[in-house]
Amino acid sequence: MNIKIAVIEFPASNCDRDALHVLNNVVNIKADLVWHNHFKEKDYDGVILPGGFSFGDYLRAGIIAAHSPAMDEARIMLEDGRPVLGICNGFQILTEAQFLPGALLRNESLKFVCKWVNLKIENNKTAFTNKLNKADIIDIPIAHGEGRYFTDKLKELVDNDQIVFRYTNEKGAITSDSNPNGSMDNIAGVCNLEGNCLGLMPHPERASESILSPNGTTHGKIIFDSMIDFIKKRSA
Amino acid sequence: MLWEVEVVLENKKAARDPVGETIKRDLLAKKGYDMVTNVRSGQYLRINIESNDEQQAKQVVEKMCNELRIFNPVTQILTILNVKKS
Amino acid sequence: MLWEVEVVLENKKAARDPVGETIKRDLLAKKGYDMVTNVRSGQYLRINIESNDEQQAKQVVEKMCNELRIFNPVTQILTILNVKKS
Amino acid sequence: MPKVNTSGDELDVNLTDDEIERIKDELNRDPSITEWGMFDVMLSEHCSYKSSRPKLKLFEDAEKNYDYVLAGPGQDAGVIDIGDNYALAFRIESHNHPSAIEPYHGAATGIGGIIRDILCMGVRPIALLDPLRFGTLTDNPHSQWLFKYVVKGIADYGNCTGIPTIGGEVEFDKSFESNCLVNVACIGLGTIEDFKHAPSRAYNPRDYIILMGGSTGRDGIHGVTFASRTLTDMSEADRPAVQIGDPFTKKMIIEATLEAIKTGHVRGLKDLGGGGLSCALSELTGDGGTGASVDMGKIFIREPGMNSFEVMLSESQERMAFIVKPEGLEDVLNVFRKFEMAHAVIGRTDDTQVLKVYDGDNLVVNLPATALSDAPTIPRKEKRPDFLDDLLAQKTPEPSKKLDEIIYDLIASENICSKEWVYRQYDHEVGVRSVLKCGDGDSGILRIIGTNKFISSSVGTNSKHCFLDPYNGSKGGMIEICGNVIANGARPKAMVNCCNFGNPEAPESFWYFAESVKGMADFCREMKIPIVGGNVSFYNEDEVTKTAIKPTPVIMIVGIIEGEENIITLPFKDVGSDVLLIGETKPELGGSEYHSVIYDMEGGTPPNVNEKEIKLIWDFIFELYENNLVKSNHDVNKGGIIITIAEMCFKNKIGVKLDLNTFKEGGLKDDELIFSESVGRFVMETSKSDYDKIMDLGGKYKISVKKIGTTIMEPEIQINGLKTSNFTLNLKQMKHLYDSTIPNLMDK
Ligand SMILES: Nc1ncnc2c1ncn2[C@@H]1O[C@H](COP(=O)(O)OP(=O)(O)O)[C@@H](O)[C@H]1O
Ligand SMILES: [Mg+2]
Repeated sequence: MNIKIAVIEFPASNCDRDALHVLNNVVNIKADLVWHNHFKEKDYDGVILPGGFSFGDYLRAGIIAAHSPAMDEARIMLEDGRPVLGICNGFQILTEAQFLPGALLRNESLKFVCKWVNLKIENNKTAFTNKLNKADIIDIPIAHGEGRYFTDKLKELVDNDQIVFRYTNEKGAITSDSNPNGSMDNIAGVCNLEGNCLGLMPHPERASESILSPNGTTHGKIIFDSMIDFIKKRSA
Repeated sequence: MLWEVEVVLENKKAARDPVGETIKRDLLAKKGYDMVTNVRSGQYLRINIESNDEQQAKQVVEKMCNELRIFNPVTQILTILNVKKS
Repeated sequence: MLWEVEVVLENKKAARDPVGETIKRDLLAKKGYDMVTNVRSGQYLRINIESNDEQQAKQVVEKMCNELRIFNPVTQILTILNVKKS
Repeated sequence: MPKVNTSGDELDVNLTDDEIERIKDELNRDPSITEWGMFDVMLSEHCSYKSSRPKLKLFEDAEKNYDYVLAGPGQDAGVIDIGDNYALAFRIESHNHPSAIEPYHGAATGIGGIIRDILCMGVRPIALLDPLRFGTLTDNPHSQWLFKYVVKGIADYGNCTGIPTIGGEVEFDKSFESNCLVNVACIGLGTIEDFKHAPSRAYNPRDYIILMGGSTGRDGIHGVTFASRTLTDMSEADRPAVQIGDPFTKKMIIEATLEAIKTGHVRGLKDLGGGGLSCALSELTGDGGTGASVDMGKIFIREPGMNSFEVMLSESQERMAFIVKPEGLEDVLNVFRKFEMAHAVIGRTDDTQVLKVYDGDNLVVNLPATALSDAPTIPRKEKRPDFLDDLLAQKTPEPSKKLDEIIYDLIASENICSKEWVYRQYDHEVGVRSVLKCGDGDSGILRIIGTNKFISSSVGTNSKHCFLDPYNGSKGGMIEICGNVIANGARPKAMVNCCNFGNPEAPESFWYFAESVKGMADFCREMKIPIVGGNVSFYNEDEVTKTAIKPTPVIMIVGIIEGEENIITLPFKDVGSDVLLIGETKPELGGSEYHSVIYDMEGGTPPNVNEKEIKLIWDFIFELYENNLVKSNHDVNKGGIIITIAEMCFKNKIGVKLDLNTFKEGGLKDDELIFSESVGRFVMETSKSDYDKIMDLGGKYKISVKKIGTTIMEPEIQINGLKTSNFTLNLKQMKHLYDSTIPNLMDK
């Protein structure tokens, strides 16, 4: 089958080309860069909302992009079960557009932080983690100033198994030292009830080629591979 | 008629306020500002709006803030501080 | 006595305010709120302060914002919106 | 300040009487007030390089002498051909004065400016670097404030525009206390065609001139004081002295510009920086041999009632001027429409060689296009400062503490400690090109996606050495920055520089500048490194004491590495390896961190440079590389060899057993051996089994290659063979000190 993924370019998205590169050249899947006003869901099997500073992150990260017509299209995909992935700014857009619960607040340190962290897989049943094992620890970088996850419905999230990733130390322990931004319960990524929509602050597209990783790992690629696998199984 | 509506968005208590906390901590670190007992921060917007009367100006701003999620109800509260002729 | 001082820091009038401009152009105008003629953004602070009188409360807050470089008079203006008993 | 009068308006101008007379003579009339303003800006030091140009002539003509140089000095950025049809553009610039008053917006708009310069060359900006200088941080809230907000300004702007900051440096020294130095550099990558598509000239008559981006406001016309009836009621507070950066608009300008160039209809491109429209229009037409006619009414302005003077001189941020073929106008406008970027066709080029600006029916500017771009130079006096002899004669006191305590003090000192606090705030990975990231090596390394080619770049200098000896100090800076790319496996390919000095009218300051330029020029000629661009920032001095900053010629080097396997990194890889010191250690403690941190002294004998030796060392290293004989490599600079070695130990927690017996015969004292900052040295990790081969090669090149130790499992540096006592340093403690200094000063 001919799988085709859309990577949406909002004004001042800036990890759009990075995601596109990984899909086209590393995962070897056809992907298009689509200007947010031009996006039509019917042409695509999945959509990625990339990292960046859509509309400068003015007012609040992700809020203005959440009102883009691209999100109406994405909602159709969400509802019919196609995969919707939000990375960093994409995650912020997904919470502001209420595809996902919670909100992303300014880092506790008040500083932007760019570094490699460890994530623990809390839920491997989503469209984006099905090739990972529960409790796996992966290497991946973060780069954000507003990544502090907050929700007033933590219990619900836990009960519904919507927490997908948590920040941990190298050994997999959830500690406050390994929490880079003050996120509630070290949460780094959450999904919707159906598991076809994921938002995460870390950047899998920066962790998909060994040359870019301090430890030579390619853990980020597994997230894209899982997404492709999910699409294949869905249409089978 | 042109009206000026002043709006403040601030974090709910549970979402914390690192900006206010940091200013307060920096203050305490310096001598002489221990009379400050609390600092809260927020985002301020001054909106100029064409409207027939004050009441309507306020209502439109309120509606707009709700509808467009100018404030995020999960984490923030919105206060209209002032409405005056512009 | 405890006072509550509300302060707004914003870019000088003649300076740009990309945040306000973007909210107006890319959000409000596109969603049909074209009766909004202008948006300016700023930082809001609510400071609780122990002081003998209103005047002193105000002065201390001004001094503190300057001294701690919470605002830079080269680019910003500071407005005290309100002083009231807390 | 002289005043000029025109039809009732009066203007204070920063022009000399000679300049005023010359202008009137050439025009054969009194310029209009707007024209005076334009001359004032264009003849300023900042735009005209009137003091510096005679000296900069020492830099050879890189475009002529090196076939891979596509654009040399005088262009918005240097551009080199790096093979496989790729053009690499890079440039460095200062934003010192604005940052000293408003660190956040000053630094942010500095980044904005340097991005525009690169974009002007038609290529995509792919990396930033930021050499910074402040007063010392300890007990100094003002320096801390400047440092905090400069870093935040760079972070917020660079991060939002999606350009990774891949390197930089930070130096703290009292002389920068009120005049911090904020230099910013940018690298751009494109194809040779991309570059050729967009010269910053308007060569053809009848092309359209389009202004795109932010609106034009009253910001940034503070350099000239305007006193006229139209503006007198406006108070100072109404005129912001510093501009507000808007990285969102900048990011959109980048994308819209690159897409517009792809249409093939853009014939010229120029950013609006210092001097605003005046500068852009006169350079486009003056250098392109054309003229233009511009309708001021078409320019989208931010504030009502702006007059032509204000419009022509506004330095509002985030604007670009395009020269577009008549038949391509709609295609280009459609690109701007897609990105919802404000734009206007403001005029057309012609063959009159005259620049005309109309305000309604009034012709407010009517100048020969070259009148503004050809400024005369002013010869400046030079004098070596009298205080230098005393400084150079200073002697190192007897060590007041034990050597190990001194080393711990040094590693925790502001200039040597880790700068992680800075680069954690920068997105240094966006673009998925960053192979060697901030803090992981001597240079930043970017891959060129789709090839097996890598770009290595580093920036910096040593102002303490330059203060004592600007000629050798500037060469030393070249050696250090070249050393950073060489340590990572790249041959230095080209250089740009940013000269930060005091008042050029003061003969001592100008002497520093002249010596420094000479040092860089001589070194580059000798080592065959083309100088492809530069920037000069004068008048960096303390407003109160009128003392100049330490002379600071900041150097930026780019190098190319062919093949991933040829990237060399700094951390020790294995236990049981040889540790070699390449290059000779001399008793050169003048201007060292050791002197400054331990004795609070600035003098002594600074490093001298022997180009012949440096050249042999470089050739030796590349021969080692070709034979795969190097496991790790790190150049020696601030703090001397132990600091270098400690930095190599940290990442993999590998220790070293040093045996410095080979130095016993020489005349070096222990502190000279350990803390000397003699230039051109490297510490390398090599295999025991390759020892003989390497020593033979060293003999062939007749350079000093000494085995000084062995890597060990224990996390410590054991130092044996000193003249005084031996001792052991604990790596964990060193690392803790190295890491905590800046966070303790800034976050506690
Ligand atoms: N201002 C800065 N911005 C980004 N990176 C920086 C900055 N200052 C230092 N670094 C990084 O920290 C590392 C060490 O810097 P430095 O000690 O100046 O290196 P070196 O001694 O090898 O020249 C380098 O990777 C450098 O790029
Ligand atoms: Mg180095």
